[in-house]
Parts: sequence; C-alpha cells; structure tokens
Amino acid sequence: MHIGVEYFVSVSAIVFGIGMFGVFTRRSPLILLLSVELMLNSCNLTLIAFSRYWGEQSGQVFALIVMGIAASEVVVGLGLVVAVARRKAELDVDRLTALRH
Amino acid sequence: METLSWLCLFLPLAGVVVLALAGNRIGREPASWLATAIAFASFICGAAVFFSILGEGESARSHVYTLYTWAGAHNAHVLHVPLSIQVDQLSVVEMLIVSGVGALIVMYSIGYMHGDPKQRRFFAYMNLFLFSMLLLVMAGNFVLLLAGWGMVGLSSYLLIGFWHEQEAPVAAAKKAFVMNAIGDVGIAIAIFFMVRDIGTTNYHEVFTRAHDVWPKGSSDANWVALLLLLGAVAKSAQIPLHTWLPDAMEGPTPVSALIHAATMVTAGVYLIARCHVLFANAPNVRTLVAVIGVATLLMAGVIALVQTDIKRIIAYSTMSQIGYMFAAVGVADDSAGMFHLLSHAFFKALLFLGAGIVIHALANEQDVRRMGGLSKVMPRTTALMWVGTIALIGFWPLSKDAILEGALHGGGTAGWIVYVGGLVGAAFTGIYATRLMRLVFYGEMSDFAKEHLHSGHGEAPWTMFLPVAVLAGGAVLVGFLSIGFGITNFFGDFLAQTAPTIEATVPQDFLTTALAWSLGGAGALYVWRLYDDPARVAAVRSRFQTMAIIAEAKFGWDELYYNIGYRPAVWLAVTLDSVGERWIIGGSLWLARTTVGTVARATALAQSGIVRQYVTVLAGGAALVAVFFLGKANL
Amino acid sequence: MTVALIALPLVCAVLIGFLPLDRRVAAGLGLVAVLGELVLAAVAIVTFNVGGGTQFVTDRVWIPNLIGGADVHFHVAMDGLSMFMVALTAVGVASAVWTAIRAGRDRLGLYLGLLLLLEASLVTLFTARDLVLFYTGWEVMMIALFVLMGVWGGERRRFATLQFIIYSLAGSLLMLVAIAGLAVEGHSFDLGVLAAQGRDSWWMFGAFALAFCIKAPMFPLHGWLPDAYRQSTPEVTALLSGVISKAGAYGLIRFAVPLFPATAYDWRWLFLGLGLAGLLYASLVAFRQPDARGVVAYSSVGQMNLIIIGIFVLGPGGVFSDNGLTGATFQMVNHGVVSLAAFLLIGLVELRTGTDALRSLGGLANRRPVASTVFLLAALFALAVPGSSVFISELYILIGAFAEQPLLGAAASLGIVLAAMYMLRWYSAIAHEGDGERIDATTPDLRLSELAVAVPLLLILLVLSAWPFGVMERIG
Amino acid sequence: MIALTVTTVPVSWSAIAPEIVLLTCACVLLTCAIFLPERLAHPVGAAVAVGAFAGAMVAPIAQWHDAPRTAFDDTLRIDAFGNGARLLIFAAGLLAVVVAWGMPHLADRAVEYHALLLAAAAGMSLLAVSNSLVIAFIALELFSIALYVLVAIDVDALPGLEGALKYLVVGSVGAAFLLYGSALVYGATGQFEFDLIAQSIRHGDAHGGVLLLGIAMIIVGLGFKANSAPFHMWTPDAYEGAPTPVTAFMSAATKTVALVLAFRVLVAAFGEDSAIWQDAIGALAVASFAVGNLAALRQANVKRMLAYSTIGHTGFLFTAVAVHTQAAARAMFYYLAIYSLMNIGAFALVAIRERELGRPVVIDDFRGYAYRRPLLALSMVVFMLSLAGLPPMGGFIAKITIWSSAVDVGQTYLAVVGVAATLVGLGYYLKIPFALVDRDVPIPESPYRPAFALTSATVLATAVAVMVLGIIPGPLLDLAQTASASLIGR
Repeated sequence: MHIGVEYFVSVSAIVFGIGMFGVFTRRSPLILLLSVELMLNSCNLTLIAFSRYWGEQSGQVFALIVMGIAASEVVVGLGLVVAVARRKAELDVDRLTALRH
Repeated sequence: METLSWLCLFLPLAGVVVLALAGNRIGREPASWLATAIAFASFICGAAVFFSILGEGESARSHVYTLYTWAGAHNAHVLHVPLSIQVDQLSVVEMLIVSGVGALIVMYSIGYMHGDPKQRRFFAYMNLFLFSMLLLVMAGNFVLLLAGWGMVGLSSYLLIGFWHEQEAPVAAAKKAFVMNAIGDVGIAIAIFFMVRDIGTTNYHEVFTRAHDVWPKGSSDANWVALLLLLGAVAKSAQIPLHTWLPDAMEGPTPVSALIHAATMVTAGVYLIARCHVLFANAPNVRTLVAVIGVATLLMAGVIALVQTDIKRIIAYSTMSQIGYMFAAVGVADDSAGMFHLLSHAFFKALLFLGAGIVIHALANEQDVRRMGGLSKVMPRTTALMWVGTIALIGFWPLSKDAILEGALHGGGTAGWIVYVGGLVGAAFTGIYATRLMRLVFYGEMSDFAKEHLHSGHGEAPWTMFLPVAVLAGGAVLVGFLSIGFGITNFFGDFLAQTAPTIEATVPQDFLTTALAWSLGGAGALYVWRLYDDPARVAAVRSRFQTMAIIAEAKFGWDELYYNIGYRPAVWLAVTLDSVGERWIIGGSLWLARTTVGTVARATALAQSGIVRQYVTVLAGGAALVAVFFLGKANL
Repeated sequence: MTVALIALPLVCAVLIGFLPLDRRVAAGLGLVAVLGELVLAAVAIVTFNVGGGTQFVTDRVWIPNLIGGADVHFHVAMDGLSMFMVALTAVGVASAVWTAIRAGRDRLGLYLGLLLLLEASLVTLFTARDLVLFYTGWEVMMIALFVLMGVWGGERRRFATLQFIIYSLAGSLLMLVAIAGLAVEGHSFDLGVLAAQGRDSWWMFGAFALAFCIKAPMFPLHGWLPDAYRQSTPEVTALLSGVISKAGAYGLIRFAVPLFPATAYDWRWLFLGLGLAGLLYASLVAFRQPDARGVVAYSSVGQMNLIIIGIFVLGPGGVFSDNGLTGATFQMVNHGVVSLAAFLLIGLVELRTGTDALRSLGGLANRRPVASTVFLLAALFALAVPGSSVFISELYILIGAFAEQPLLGAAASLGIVLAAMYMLRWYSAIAHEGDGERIDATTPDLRLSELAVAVPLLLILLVLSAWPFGVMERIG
Repeated sequence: MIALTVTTVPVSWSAIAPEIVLLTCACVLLTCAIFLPERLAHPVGAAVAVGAFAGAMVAPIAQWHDAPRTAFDDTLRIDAFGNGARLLIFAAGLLAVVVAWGMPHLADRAVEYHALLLAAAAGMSLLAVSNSLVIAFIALELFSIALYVLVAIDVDALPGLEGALKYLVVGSVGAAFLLYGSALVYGATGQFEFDLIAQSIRHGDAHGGVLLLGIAMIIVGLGFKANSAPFHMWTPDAYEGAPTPVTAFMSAATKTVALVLAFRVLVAAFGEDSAIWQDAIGALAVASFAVGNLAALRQANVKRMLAYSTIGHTGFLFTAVAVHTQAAARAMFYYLAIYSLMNIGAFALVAIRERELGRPVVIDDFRGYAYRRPLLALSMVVFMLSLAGLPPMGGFIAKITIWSSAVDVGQTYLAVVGVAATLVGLGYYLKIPFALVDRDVPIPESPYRPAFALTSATVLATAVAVMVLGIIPGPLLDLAQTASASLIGR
C-alpha cells in the first residue's frame, strides 16, 4: 500500500509542535530536554519520509547523524542539569533567573 | 587742498588713538589741551579748505577725493565702497561749524571737566565725536555717511552716559542709541534701494541717476526719501523720534552744547539738504518734512514754556529750532535751513555754555526756580546769555526770518503752514527764552543760590569764558552773511550750487521781519512783566490748565512708546524665552529623552530571565517569519 | 603648506596629550604649537595669490576603491574662504590655549592636546576637498569637543555633552549616508567631481543641510546650544561659537549648495524663512537672558541665522548672490573673532566673580579703565556699530537679501536695532552703575597677561574695520 | 570475471586540513591531560592551542588565491569567503587563548578549556566552508555543544551554569528549527547541497509552500546563531554568565561564522527567492537594531551591555545580508574583521578589570581608570568609538561601506534605521569613556596593581589594529574584496 508523504510530514509537524509545547510549558529541565528530543526526532521523521519520497538515501543518513548529535547534546544537557542540581535544591528552570533584564 | 581735507577729517581720530594709548601716562591737563589743540588744528585745516574753495570758480567747487577701496570685491557685481570724501560748499560749511564750534566747546570743557577722574576719557570721546561728525558731513557716499551717522550716535551714547555710575545717564544713553539705531536702519534700507537699482552709493551717481531709476513721485522714490527722512528725524529729534533728546541732557553740559545743540542733532537737516535731489523727486515726502518741522517746532515750543530744568528748556528750544530748519528744507529752501543751522550752532552752543557756567557755579543745580538774580554776580555771563537769547528769539541774525520769507515766497500749502506755524513759534520762542533769562538772572536770588554761590566763584575761568565770548561774537557776525532785504545773500549764493535757495522779494522780507519781530518782542515783553508778580503767573497757568498739563506731560510721547514699543518688546522676549525655549524646544527634547528611556526600560525588563519565555519569544518570531514567507507562497 | 597646517597641531597634540609631561613643559609646547600655526596661517595669507583660485593643493589617494570604485583622496586645498577659516581657527585656538594655561586647567597636558586635536581637525575640514576626509575632520572635531566638554565642563556637563553629541551626530550620520549615496551614484568622493555633476536629490541635500544647520545652528535646531555654551569652559564656548559654528556655515557654502544647486534653489525659501525667524527670535530671546553667556550665546544664534540668510540668497541654478555671499563669508570671519573675544572676556569676569549672572554683576567700568574700554569695544563690535567690519558684513548680507526680496531685507534689518538693545543691556549690566554684589573695589582691572588675549582679537577687528576690502577681495 | 569496485568519495585532505589539525590537537591534549601534572596543564594547553591555531591558519592562507573548488562530493566549498572566515575564527581563537592566560578559574581546567576551544573552532571552520545543509548542521552542533560546555567550564560558578543551560535549551530549539527547515527544503528540492538546491529551485517552483517554509525555518535557525532579535534572548545571559575569554571568543567567532553561513546559504542556495527573504532579513535587522541598542541603554554590567550591543550590530550585518550584493559581502567581511577585533579587545579589557577587582565589572568600575592606566583606557575609548562607528576608527569604514551598499540597491531605509540605532547606541557606548575620564574620582596615589602583561598587550594590539585599519583600510578591504568575489561575481 502507499501512504502519501503528506501524512508523514503532518505527523512530524504535530510531533514538532508537541515538543515545542513541551518546552513552552514544562518547568523541569529534564522534561525540557525530552521535549527538545521530540522536536529533533520529528525532524528525523520528516527527513526519512522525504528521503523515501525522493527515493535516495542521504536523508536517512542525515537522520542517523542527527540521532547521534541529539544524543550528545542531551548528554551535555544532563551534565549541566546535574551540575545545577548539585547547587540548587529543586529543579525548576523558572527559578534560574539570576541572569536577567 | 586734498591733504588738508584728509587732515581735517583724521586729526581728531589721531587724537583719539593717542589719548587711548597714552592712558594715564599723560596728565589730565595735558590730555585736555592736546584734545583742544587737535580740534583747533582740524578747524584750521577746514578753514583753509574753505578759503581755497572760495578761490575756485562757482561751478568747480565740488571735489571727490578717494583714499582707497574700503569695502567691495574684485567681482564687479559686488557693491564697491571707496573711502572717499566729497568736499563742496555744503560739506565745507558743516566742516567749519563742526570743527570750529567743536574746538571752542572742547576748550570750554577744560574748565568744566576739571578734576573729573575720567577727564582724559571725556576728551578722547570728544575727539571721537569730532571725527565721526566730520566723517558724516564729508562722506562721499551713503555707506560712509551711514558709518559716520552711526558713530556720532555712538559718541553721543558714550558722552550722554559718561557719568555711568548713576542710573539716569545710562538709561538716557541707551534710549538715545536705540532710537538712533532705528534711524540708522532707515538709511540702511534706503541704501539697499540704491544698490539694487543704481548699483552704487556714491553721491554723484546716485543723484544723477535717481530720476531715471525712480520716476518722480513713484513709490520707490517716495520710499527712499521716506527712509532717509526716518534717519533724519531720529538724529534731529523731530516728531516722532524726538523723545531721546531731553533725556540726553543727563550728559555733561559741553556735550549738550556740542552734540545736542550745535552739530549732531542738526545732521538731519544736512542729510535732507544733501539729498535734496531725492526729496525733490518725492514731493509728498518733502511736504511731510515741512509738516513734521512745523509740528515739532510748535510742540517743542509749548513744552519749553513749562520746563523748569534750565538745560531741558534749552533742549526743547533746540528741538523747536531744528523744527524751523526742517520746515525750511521741507519747502525746498535748503540754504535758508543751512543758514539757520549755522547761526543756531552759534547761539545755541552759546546758551548751553552759558547755562553750563551757571550750573557750574551753582554746584550742578539745574532747576531754574532755585536760581535768580544771578546777573549781579555774573554780569559777563548775563550779557553773553542776552546775545544768545536775542539771537534765539530772532532779532538778529535774521536766519529764522529767512526761513519764513522763503516759505512765504515758495507759497503752496506747505509754504503757508510753515509761515503761519513759524510765526506762532516765534511768539513761543520769545516767551520761553525771556522766561529763562528772567528766572535765572533777575528777580530775587534764591536761598539755594545764596548759599552755594560763595564769593569768588561768580564767573568762570577764562578757558570757559573765552569760548562763550567767541560764540557770541560769531552769533552776531554770522548775521552779516545773509542780511537779506535784497542787499546781499553771500551765504545763499555760496550754497546755491549744492543746496537750492529761494530768494524772497524785498517787501516779503520786510513784512515777515516785522511780523516776526513784533510777535517775538511781544512774547518777550509779556513774560517779562508777567514774572514781576508770582500771583499772575499762577493765574495764567490756571487759565491754560489743560494745556499746561499736556505740556508738562510732554504730550505723552514717552508713555506712548513705553506702552506700544518697549513693553510689548519685553513681553514678546519673555514669552519667546518661556514658551519657545523652555516649553517647545526644551519640552520636545524632554519628550524624546523620556520616550527612549521608557522604551529602553521596557525592552530590558522583557528579558525576564525565564528560559521558557525565551523559547516562546523565539517561536513567536519564527511563527511571524513563517507567516511572512507563506504569505509569499503560491499554495 | 596645507599639510603642514594640519600636521603641526596633530603631532603636537599627540606629544602633549600622551607624553607624561610636566605642566610647564606641556604649556610651553602647546604655546609653541599654536604660535607656529599662527605663523603658518599668516604666511599662507601673505603668499596667497589673490584671484588665483584654490591654492596650496595636496592630492594623494588615501583609500583606493572604498566603495563602488570610488577612491578616497587625501585632497586638501585652500581658497580664500578656507584660508580665512583656517586663520580664524589658528587665532581662536591660540587664544583658547593661552586662556587655558592662565586659568590653569587640571590635567593641562590632556586639555591642550585635545585643543590642538580640535585645531587639526578644524583645519582639515576647512581645507578638505574630499567628502570622506571632510567627514573625518568633522567627526574628530566632535570627539575632541565631547571630551573637552564632558570632562572639564560645569555642573551639568554630562547631560549637556550627551545632548550635544546626539544632536550633532543625528545630523552628521545622515550626512554620512548621503555621502555614501553620492559616492555610489557619482563614483567619486571628490568635491570637484561631484559638484560638476550637479545632483538634484532632496534627501541627500536635506541630510547635508541638516548636519550643517544643526552645527551653525539654524533656528529651530539650536536646542543643544544653551546648555553646551553654559556648561563648557569659557575657551571651549568661545571656540564653539567663534569657530565651530562657522564650520556649519562653511559646510553649507562649500558642500550643501554646490553639490545640489538645483535642490538648494528650490528649497531656499525654507532656509531664508527660518533664518529670518531665527534672527529675530534669537535676538529677542537674547534680550531677556539672565546671564552674560546666555546673551552672547543667543546673539550668536541670531548672527549665524543672518549668515544663513546671506548664503541662501540664491539665484536660479543655485548661484550665490554676490553681495549676500561676500557679506556672509566676511561676517563669518568677523563674528568669529567677535564671539571669541566676548566669551573669553566673560571668562575673565567669571574668573573674578565666579559667576556670569547679570544681576550680581555691574560697575566693572568704575575705576577699571582698561576693562571698561575692552568690554566696550567688544560690545560695540558685537552690536555691529556702523563703521565696524561687522557692520559692513551685515550690510552686504542685507543688501543681498533685499535684492532677493525687499521685505526680507527690511525685516532682517530690524536685527540691527535688536542687537543694539541686547548688547547695550549686556554691557551696562556688566560695566555700568554701582558695583554689583560680586564686584567691589578690590576686583582687579584686566592684567597684562589677560590683555594678551583680548587686545589682539580687538586689534584684528579694528584692522578689519579700517580695511575690510583686504579680506573681502581674498575671501570672495 | 566480475570486478567488484566500490566508488568512494574523493578525499581532499587540503580541504579539511584546518579541522584535522585542530581536532587532532584537541584529542592529543585530552589524552595528555591524564599524565600532565597540574602546574604544566595550562602552559601546555595554551602552547598546544596556539600551535594548533597557527597551524590551522596555514591552509587557508596557502589556498587564499585559489579558484573556488568543491570537495567531498560537493558537500564542502573551499573558497576565499570560507577561508577568510576561517582565518577570522582562528585569530579569535588565538586571542581567546591569550586572554585566558592566567585567568585563575580557568587555570585548573586549562586542558578542557583549550581542547574545547579547539573543537569549537574546528566546528566553526567546517561550517565556514560547508556547502551542504547536512555538513552545516553537523558543524553547527559540533561547535555549539563545545560552546555549551565552555560557557559552563567553571562548574563552581552558578551564573556560568545558568547561562549554559539557557544557551543549551534555546540553542537546541534553534537547532531544531534549522534542522526542520533543512528537512523541508530537502523535501521540496530533494537536495542538501546548496548549488544543487539552487538548481532545482531554478527548474522547479521557487514559491512552493514547503520550500518557503523551509527557508523561513532555516532563517530562524541562522538568526538564532547570529543573535538577531527576536531570537536573541539567550545572548545576554550566556555572555554574562560565561567566563570573559569565552564570551570574547563567542562574540567574535560565532557571529562571524553565523553571518558567513547565512550569507552563503541564502545567496548560494536560495538566490532565487532573494526578493522574499531580503525583506525578512531587513525586518530582523530593524528588530535587532531596536532591541539591542535600547536594552543596552539600561545595563550597568559591562559584559551584558556589550552583549546587547552585539545584538545591535547584528542589525548592521543583516543589513549587508539583506543587500546581498558583492559590495555588501565585502563590507560585511570588513565589518566582521573589525568587529571581532574591537569586541575581543573590549572583553579582554573587561577581563583585566575583573581580575583587578575579583568580581563582575560594572560601568562605574571604570571611573577615573584613565588616570590609573592611560593606555588601556585609551584603547577602551578607541573600542567604544569604533563600536559607535566614528572616524578615524575601523567601525567608521565598516559603517560607510555597509550603508553605501544598502543605498546602492535602494534599501536606504536600513541605513536610516542604522543612523537612529547609532544615535541610541552613543547613549551607552559613551558612558564608558565618560567614566574613564571622570574627574570626580581623585587620582589614586597608590601604586598600580601588577598589570597583566599579555592581556594588556592584546588590548593595545587590538586597539592599534582597530585604529590603523580605520586609517589605512585598503589592504583589509582588498582581502574582503577577494573573499566576496569568490562567493558572488559582480
């Protein structure tokens, strides 16, 4: 069976939106990172879909790379979170406002 | 002759420079004598020029000498102003008056200013005035004329305000300068007309080409004449710009004699005579000159009746006499005007200096009511004052009659106005002149006079007395210059080339002289008898109650100008300063500052420090960009 | 020649400004520099070939191909106008330096260095024939002023300086944009080349005119002036009003009008109208100022507006009016020297009394003959007493204005009367009547060292009055 | 007989020589870190870093005049444009090493600091020459991640951590946008390489919704990296939180590489749609002008003020991008060079003051500084005047060239807005000179603290450079000319 590429793109767009929404609303840095992951992976979905659509691989390769990069990014992110956590009791990004205005 | 003319002009300036540089390294007396010597030297040069002109043919008596180009540029379209003087009959007469009378008065000042801490400065100023006045009368073009015109105003400012430690002289000086500045502007604008239409301001070109560029009676012709007239009335204290002259009496008396009687104030007459071509070109304006003259001579005569300050009485009489001169030039009888100018220079200077002697003797008291009976202690002065008074009333020299004769002969509306007004004025003159003499020199000596007039201080030192005597002699002799009665009119003939004259017929002469004498004499006798009994004086005053009040209020000119001129100007200045500067300009700046400040604050505060908000803003921006792009897309 | 005129103060500025010199040494070096500059300027005037057009030319490529193939040249030259502006600068800075040394400003070395930097930049912009070079001189002048004002100024110096900066740069930055536009269109930065192309662009002309009219300043762009003139040191104020305001007028004559003749002609009534309004407005405001500086400050606003009238009396095709321009340029020289003298004299009063509030002054002329005479002369020149050089230049401006439009000339003539009113008030308030509260018998007369500044300036004016032609024939 | 052959991508080592050098050195450094004694850590790290940067410079200089060429199957484009950017980055890196010398809280993490610096530089250098969205993304993440860590290199300092975390979160979102945009463009064109994208757009539909949305997203991602409003909000926090040497490096190098990439992508790949995106970029420029300069007016902390000022300068640089003529590219290049110099110089001076005071520097800390360290103060004045764009500083030439390019293509409005921005900018740039020469503070008689010779030298050197390049900009302009010409012919 054939599923039109637009479905994949729509789904990915929705996922991207969900991730975005997560970043908007959640105050825990962990969930924040998770939402970012969602956004990145929605991009992967798009890439793969389009690469199928064009019938060539570079898109999928890119997707693989992105996974790697995303992973490393999260690693750094978690590292920072831990470092912050060692100093601040509760993990709430809204409290991280020493730098402002 | 050229050299002599230049010397006559520049010697006084040299005096100024020397005195200024010498400062207090030169004693007061030497400084005074230096100034006097320079003035006399200048007079001698002037006299020499006069005689060499006499030696020349009737037609060849006008000379223009140029020293160098004063202002201008190589570009031919730029106005070119040579530093040139025009020496002809008219200017040489003025040169003689200015340097001659000037020299005498400077000499007189030696005694009068003796001991004043700023004596040197005074004499420097006097020389400066002589230079300015000579520049005025000798200038060969209108720009130089205006230069001299303004600089005599300046010297007048400096000398009126000479005693600047007090308030009154300073105020009077400022008033005089500003009112004269108004006149200067008039002449300046007239110059603009000349440059625009003729391209030069040299007398010769202007006068020869005036008819071509400004047709007789055309609006431009009227404008030029009117603007020159504005300058003339301001300088000669004629209605409506006359109010500065009485205040100018705050200056030292020699200054009043020289500047505000003999020379500067009569410059307006000289200007109109000099520009008679331009005024002939604008008949209406010329009539206006006559009317202004008559109006002023009458008004000033009336005011003089009620003044009590000896100097102010003479000042108003000056105003009135200049009114006669204006009347003369207003009916195109320029030489008559100039002749009265000449004789007036003598007898009015004489009167002022005589008054100066009195004031000097009475410890600077100027109120005639506190004098009286001085003829006993200062007979010589009294005699000299009589000469002046007789001349003023018009018995001799017959300069005033000449004006009236010319007016009668010239006829026309203007002529009749002048004739009638002049005769009435003659009566006033007789009254106030005699009143002055009567109050100052006769009757009971006031207690004030008694106590201040300690023995030995009766008469003035010879340096003060001699000039007065010379002036008296001059006043008598000048009468012979133009005896009239058809016998000889040396003066008129001499000026004929440069200032038109009107030769009256012998009957007119006799008629006029008879009328003038009788009116003047009647007035004189009347007031003489009147003051025998104070009660009658009061009675007369009460009879002319309103007239007296108006006269004492000087016809309210000062109040008028204060209310329509000075106060509005100040109000406008204050309003502009507050509304314009503080509110509008300052306010807009404040608004700009605050706006930027507020927006900046808001922008900074928007940076809340909450990372989720950062992302939200980022996404919002992204949405905008996306919308923008999709808007361009063809979906 | 021109290069020397620029280099001398620049080098000395660097030396004095940065080397940790002893005060006395710095002062001496500064004096040497300004006197040398004076000599150079005098030599230039003497060797100047009348009617020989622009002279002392130096033209080297500075920045090849800055934009669009347009090279920036180091192109300096002097015609009569430039030369006399340079001379005015030399005189002004010399007197300023002397005054500063006498007043013993703190951090004297830096102060003198900045004054010399100011001189170098002024000479540059007065002689530059290349837009970028001119602009560079223009902005460096600003920078020097900012520091001079912002560091050595009075109580509210910070505010005054910032306001001055914003005003100035609002104009000059737009001018920079216009310069960029000119270069892009005309493929050159050279004044001669661009002027030959005779562009007609309202916004470029507007940008140039705005920059210059703010500096002049033309009414109503003078908002920065009162604070700046009151907060600066006397010598800086003197330079502001004497020399730097002339840079604005110079820019109009040299750049704004020649580059956009047609536009200037179309817009001339805007400038004539504002100029007239400014002349009368400023003269009236000056009449009520409570302080000596305020009076002179507003009077110089009035004078600059009169100069602007003289400049913008244009014939079709943006041709200057002969009389108007002659008067305007000559007036630039005269008013330059006059306001230098006036403000430096005010400085001497402040030195004695610590104030320039008119109500606490008065009676200076009593027992102080020298001061009385010097102040008198300054006041008389400032009110353009007939016969003075100032009177001549004003007369020529007004002649030009009258030829353009009689009412304009007549209305502008009222400025003469107003000038008499406020300057006499100024002089009387300082010198006349009884001693003011800040003046008593012990207040000293002018000293010789003080006359060393005042007298030369007044002598210049007297000489100019005796022979205006000497300047007018060269400056035209 | 069947011959099995694998066609591999032709490898061109010279193309990626700088990256190789940098990354190798980074790895070496990290491995050495295990054996290195504490006291040697910083010297060695610094030495290796300097060597690495110097070595990395060789290739770009050597290839400077070569004709542009593509490498690695068209995913890289080695041209003077990219090489110029590389040189700027390495120069910034060098200065960052020098500035960091002797910074106490960096000393004990010297190895990591330098290694990460090298890694970041490598990523940027790769980005500068990348010709494919894939490589671009990889390189971008490479240096971003390195920077995240660098910002927080001083783990004991909470501001650093906070700044880093914010930077990371917002940065990831920005990266996500860039990635999503790339994906959409890929979807619309089936290509990742810029020139191929351009081709297929030329043949296909330049106004497809997917394509334009993709471009929009990419612009967002780039705008984020270039600290353009409204994607700028991480900038002040990250700049303030980071150790000053890192801030200096970020402000100069990140800006450079972001602008170079933006210019390259938009011109090389999406030239067809320039009519559309030039307005968008113009709008972003205006927004950056406004936000950066206005917010900076309110800052007391010098680093934060300079951070906002960099946002303001994005306005000028985006002006050049919006104009996207060769003249604009040239102007932008000159601008980037001068901008990097004066920013690093300013931050270096801030670093010095920080070390003198041992705390973050506010503007008032500079009051009367001119009378204690005249030369440093003078340099600061030079930097501020240059940032404000006054002659005879380099900033002036930068401004006039950018504006002329804008006027040339009729985008005068950007120049006019720039004027307004500059006016506001003076309001804060001049605060520092005013403070420096403030007369109210007495001249301290106390002996000067020991100056930090190396850093001070850096400051002076940069100041001199900024001034000299303003007075004699010819050579640098020629380099910029070459660089711009290699990207776009006239």
